[in-house]
Amino acid sequence: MAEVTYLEGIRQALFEEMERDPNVFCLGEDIGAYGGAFKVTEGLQQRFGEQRVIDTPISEIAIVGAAAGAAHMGLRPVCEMQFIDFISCAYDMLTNYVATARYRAMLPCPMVVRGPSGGYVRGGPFHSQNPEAAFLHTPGLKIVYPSTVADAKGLMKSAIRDDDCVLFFEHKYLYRRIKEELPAGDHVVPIGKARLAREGRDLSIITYAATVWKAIDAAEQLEREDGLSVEVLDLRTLLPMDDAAILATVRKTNRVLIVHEDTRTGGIAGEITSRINEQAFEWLDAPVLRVTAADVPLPYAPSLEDFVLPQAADIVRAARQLARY
Amino acid sequence: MAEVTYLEGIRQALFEEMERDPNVFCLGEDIGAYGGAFKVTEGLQQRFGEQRVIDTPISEIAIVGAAAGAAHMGLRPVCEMQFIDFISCAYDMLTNYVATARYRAMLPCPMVVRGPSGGYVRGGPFHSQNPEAAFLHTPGLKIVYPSTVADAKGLMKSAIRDDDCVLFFEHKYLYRRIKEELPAGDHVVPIGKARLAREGRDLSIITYAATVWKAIDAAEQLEREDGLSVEVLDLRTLLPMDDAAILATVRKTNRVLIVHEDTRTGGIAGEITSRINEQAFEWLDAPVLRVTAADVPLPYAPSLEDFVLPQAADIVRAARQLARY
Amino acid sequence: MPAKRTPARDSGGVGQASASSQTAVPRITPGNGVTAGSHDGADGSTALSREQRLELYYYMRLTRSLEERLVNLYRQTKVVGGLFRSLGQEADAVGSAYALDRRKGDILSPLIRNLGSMLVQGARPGEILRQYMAKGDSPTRGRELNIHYGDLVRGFVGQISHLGDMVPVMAGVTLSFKMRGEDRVGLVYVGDGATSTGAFHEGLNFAAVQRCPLVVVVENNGYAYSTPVERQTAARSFVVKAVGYGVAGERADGNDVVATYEATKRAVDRARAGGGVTLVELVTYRRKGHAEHDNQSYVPPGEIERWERENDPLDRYSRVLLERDGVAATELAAIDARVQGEIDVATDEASASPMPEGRDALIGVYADPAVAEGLWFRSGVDAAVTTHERPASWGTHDG
Amino acid sequence: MPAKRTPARDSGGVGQASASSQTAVPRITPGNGVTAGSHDGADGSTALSREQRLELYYYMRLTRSLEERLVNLYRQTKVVGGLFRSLGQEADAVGSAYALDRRKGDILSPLIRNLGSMLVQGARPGEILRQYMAKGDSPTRGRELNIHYGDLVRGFVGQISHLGDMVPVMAGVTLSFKMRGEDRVGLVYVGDGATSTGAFHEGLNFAAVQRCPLVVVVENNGYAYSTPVERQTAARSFVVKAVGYGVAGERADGNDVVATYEATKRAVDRARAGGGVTLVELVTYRRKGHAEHDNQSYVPPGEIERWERENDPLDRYSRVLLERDGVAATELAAIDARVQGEIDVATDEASASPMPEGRDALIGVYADPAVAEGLWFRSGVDAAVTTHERPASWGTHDG
Ligand SMILES: Cc1ncc(C[n+]2csc(CCOP(=O)(O)OP(=O)(O)O)c2C)c(N)n1
Ligand SMILES: Cc1ncc(C[n+]2csc(CCOP(=O)(O)OP(=O)(O)O)c2C)c(N)n1
Ligand SMILES: [Mg+2]
Ligand SMILES: [Mg+2]
Repeated sequence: MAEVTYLEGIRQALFEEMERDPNVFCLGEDIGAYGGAFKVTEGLQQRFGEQRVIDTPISEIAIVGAAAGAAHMGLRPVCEMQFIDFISCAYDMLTNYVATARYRAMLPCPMVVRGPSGGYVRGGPFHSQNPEAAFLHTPGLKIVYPSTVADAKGLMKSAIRDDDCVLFFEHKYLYRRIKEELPAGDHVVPIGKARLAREGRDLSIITYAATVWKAIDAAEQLEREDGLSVEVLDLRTLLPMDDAAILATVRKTNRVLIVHEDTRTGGIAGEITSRINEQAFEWLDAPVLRVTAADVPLPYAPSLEDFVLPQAADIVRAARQLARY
Repeated sequence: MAEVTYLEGIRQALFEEMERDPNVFCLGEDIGAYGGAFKVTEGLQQRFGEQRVIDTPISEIAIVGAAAGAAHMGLRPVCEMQFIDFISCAYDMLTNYVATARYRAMLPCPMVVRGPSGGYVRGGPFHSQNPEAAFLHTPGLKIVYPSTVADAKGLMKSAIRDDDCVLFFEHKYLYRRIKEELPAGDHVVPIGKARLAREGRDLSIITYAATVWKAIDAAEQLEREDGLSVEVLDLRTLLPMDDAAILATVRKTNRVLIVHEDTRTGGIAGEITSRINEQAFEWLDAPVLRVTAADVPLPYAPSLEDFVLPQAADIVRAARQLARY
Repeated sequence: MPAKRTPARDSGGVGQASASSQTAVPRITPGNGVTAGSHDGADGSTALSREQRLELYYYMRLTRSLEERLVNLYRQTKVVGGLFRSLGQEADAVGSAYALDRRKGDILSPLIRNLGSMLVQGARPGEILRQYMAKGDSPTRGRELNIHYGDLVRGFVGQISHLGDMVPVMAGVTLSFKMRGEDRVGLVYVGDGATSTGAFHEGLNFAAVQRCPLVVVVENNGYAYSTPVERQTAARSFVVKAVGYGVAGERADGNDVVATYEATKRAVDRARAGGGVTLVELVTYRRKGHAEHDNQSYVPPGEIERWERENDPLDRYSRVLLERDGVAATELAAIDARVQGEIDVATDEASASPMPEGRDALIGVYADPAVAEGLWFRSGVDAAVTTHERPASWGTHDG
Repeated sequence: MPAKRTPARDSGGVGQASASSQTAVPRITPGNGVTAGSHDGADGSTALSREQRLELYYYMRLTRSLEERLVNLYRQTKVVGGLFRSLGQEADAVGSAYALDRRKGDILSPLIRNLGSMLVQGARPGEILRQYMAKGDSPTRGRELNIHYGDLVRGFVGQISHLGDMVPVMAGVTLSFKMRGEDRVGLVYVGDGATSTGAFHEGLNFAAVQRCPLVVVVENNGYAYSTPVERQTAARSFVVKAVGYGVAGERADGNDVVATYEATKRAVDRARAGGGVTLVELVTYRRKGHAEHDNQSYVPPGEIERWERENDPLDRYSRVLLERDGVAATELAAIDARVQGEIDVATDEASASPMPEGRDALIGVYADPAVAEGLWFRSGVDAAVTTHERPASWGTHDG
């Protein structure tokens, strides 16, 4: 089988799920004839028609709200945010209406909100955001952020089949930069399970999305230059978090570095650190450390963006400190 | 001097700052003739007129956005959210426009967004929220959440004088339940400094807002029944966080319990735990634990609300476990 | 039924609106222009049968009496949270909902003052009382307050507090009708105040472009909490907003149950026929405060009393039934008695209902896992913390 | 200047709008109704002096030539991010901004296609080039992209990407003018697409109720990215939305710089005179894709070419100047040459500018502390981690 990109993996999942289930439909800005700003939905409207691939007005509140209403009626909407940065406009609708629907009103709300996320692409402060921390705090939502082609496809299929609302963040830096051969057939990856991206003994890096690749680069360098055996755990699903996988790696290496591209304060690393503290404190031989973006809006200039975002060299450096601790 | 309520402390601060600085003005829903849903702005419009105490349409985006525009021009707007739950509607405006203004455009944005927050009042899922975790993650914002009358007044005065945007959360359970004599004169409490609410040697409880009082109740019970000496640190400002005060209490007692009323996953406790890990790991004799709300939308029925929210008994129980560790 | 159109759909009328578009909405007074131009059944042209007209009376009476019962329970502190009245607005709620066809599966989304609309769609008094009393067997099991609940089978969707949010949601509900070619219509209520929200705008615009079978009813009751309409919008009415969305508009006297019914029915018929969205403005008046605790100090003196005296929807409708439709006073009295009986039974049942169990709060956030992560600090972690060895798991999340 | 009013403010006109409010906006074609009814200076009644008319030409030419230079730089990969063109919209941007009075302190908020508006307000070509090239001495020091920057002294506020957000912000800017009794006016641009956002609605409604001295210009260029106007709104034009907000409306041919100027000037004068908000619709056409990478496959064949051939704003305006205003071709050529010279100088300077230093990214999130918390893992924590004692502070945050 031919190798396909991360973007193509997502596109295949949308195609296959729309073929499989007539209740699945897509809505968003410019996703129809144009195929979306990044062409993730290219060809969908030709195949499934304007009724099932809907170009909407520029209205994130309405896109998410209408998806919720349609989901109540048994449809399975997949919303595109043109850039995930614009999900902030639908923050109320997602956190107050969608996330609580089942709990407060026994209303099912099976829907996906997806969009290009993340930096390293010179997108500036409003086209590079990582919105996971804004939603980790909302019971009722699920959050997925894949790092591989297989996961992008397999998790998208799970997200569409899930009976609750799944926020599906796609890393735009990975869209066309990684390629994989995909397993044949109905390739589904379960939500809620982390993936051991690299096995190791001396130290664990817990991460997700684009920084998985930075972590792997760093791990290889550490192996080469320091003889360190570094494990890399790719969370894949951020909510619900895979405590079992986190604890397993902590118990194995006793040293944990959390890496995320998102800003530091209030980022997801805090939650992971708390869970490790509560459930595996005695297994720690060193403090849980984090490598993250600096606490600033992400600037546009390459020199600034590179400085603000975590790089493989930062991971190497922090890992060395941790190993020496 | 007579004792005044928490609510009255805030009202005094608004009055005094509006007297002091003609650039200060208030805007929000029903804050004028009616004096606000909780009467925090009662009498303000009579005193300062309709131009400086503006009743707005039901438009949280516009309230916050207009405040930002006015702030650029040198005014100092104080926005009321009728209930802080509605701040979610202005999430985009706050996190993308307001928080980044200085950084990306060198635009000053001195403004306050305030409103009644928190539970324990049978308000149900949409009139009881604690929104701090949603904003902790946004560089450019400051977050204040006082627990005493003196702090409510003194921090509001600082917030209005601050040159950046301050989110000022008022706990509605405390509005009329606590009373204090206030220091005379221009009582100002600096943003960014925690307050030692109770000294202790054996164990530290780090908390803020209404749960400060639950923590103090618990501490007294623990002293009485277990002879434990419990320190209570009231953060007061959540962003920027007072690392020095947090580290000081960790180094003193070596055992930390973080208590917040907000839900658990993605709550502020995670960030505090990370900071302690990074900066005082060796000082810990036990894992950092948290007592928080359960991960559900806050239900309405008293039995349900009481079960979901952290109570003094929960703190006592967790503290005993921690002390025994 | 006459094809009579309200000024909103009449180009001359809206032209006038435009000419005076810089003028604020006139203060509503009982019997102002709107009332004058409305139906009182005077022309006898309504297509409603005698039974239907009595049914309208029944629902209006049920709404009022049920709220009066709630006031009693509130004073006895049996209502847990706030109490919201629709006194004086019963006609608008009942008449508009009555225009839907429940057998066809029409769905509405009510607001806090649409108790009457929900009763028309099949909500039961006992449910309402249980909700207000936060009972464990209430429709939301004590999770949500007052009339915040729904039932898709009967045809209503539970609101959330955030105003305007139900407009996009109902755009989606009716989009599903359109996508599936179903013969169903949706109706969503918004207050005069809620028209200022971004959600209202985005939802209405979305539905208009998609030509969803949706009726958007603006209940103009003069106030949003304490804020009068002229501080909410600079437009002279709400129905003129229809033009900006390219949708049809209707305006009716919301205190005239038949006029309300007819205007909404035209909108519903239009939606069902594929004509897309209609914005219906119903002009009424909120005689009570925003909630029971509101003392209405901001209302000009005499205003409430005038509406009560001259424009009470139940009084007006009773007169129409008695004086024109040949209904006997004893018939109305019988309905009143039936309503009281139903409410008494409902009150007894609701009072006897149990409060929910605290632990039930953890169930049902997700379909899977069905149970929310618990509160570890209320469960047995003691064993773990007494040992300083590396425990298999320190603390558990199983609540 | 004639007190001529566009259909929007004329009750008959909007009446018509209402009657056909269910009809979608007709596809824009060059020379359709709008153009026909507009000024071309033909009646000679404009109050603009000869110098001013030439200045308009200068700004339009500067806009176009500067963007052409940016295209070159983009192809040389010297532009870091995307490139956004206003080709064909120069008249709308320049003419509307020209209606403001910079000496009075008027302020505008531009969009991505309002390079021309910013130049009128005093933005300098070198700044624009530095911004696009992410230079360290650009107005935002490399932090924000393209023309996202502002200067309150010169009179423009930097936009953010989130569409619609600048409307509430400009409502606040102009609220401050009103509160302080200043003789200033604000102007905010929104695209046809951005009118669908909640922020647009809330901001416009807020400004309308407060009677802020604000002009809201809807630049209807036929598309929002790939989405044509008829999928954005069901209304037949954007100016009809004025009615629903109770504000004045103006509609003009956005490819006619003088007509654009005049319509906006009426709105500005109204705002300055205390008449509150005007919604101005300028009808134009986006000849390039949303950004340079967009291949415009969604545009009907021939549409772009027709606009280019028949309705290029610079061509049209050149003809007016040459054929009616008695301007000599050499005068225009001299302006063109001056523009080229300015752009050449600016290009040299901008190219020579340094890129920003990475560490500068940490400065200026707050007024106090002025420096953001740093990246501890890039600083000297090594000492701390080599000891297993309790260190005074493990790791530091001082970057
Ligand atoms: C987004 C949002 N902002 C503020 C509120 C607080 N609030 C609740 S009801 C209300 C007034 C509503 O007025 P209106 O829409 O006219 O409805 P009415 O009560 O008159 O039926 C307000 C401001 C809210 N629920 N939602
Ligand atoms: C809230 C929001 N949603 C989506 C986008 C992505 N986006 C950027 S420009 C654009 C199209 C804008 O169209 P229009 O408002 O007509 O302006 P034009 O580009 O035609 O000048 C879109 C959808 C955005 N910037 N903001
Ligand atoms: Mg109202
Ligand atoms: Mg456009």
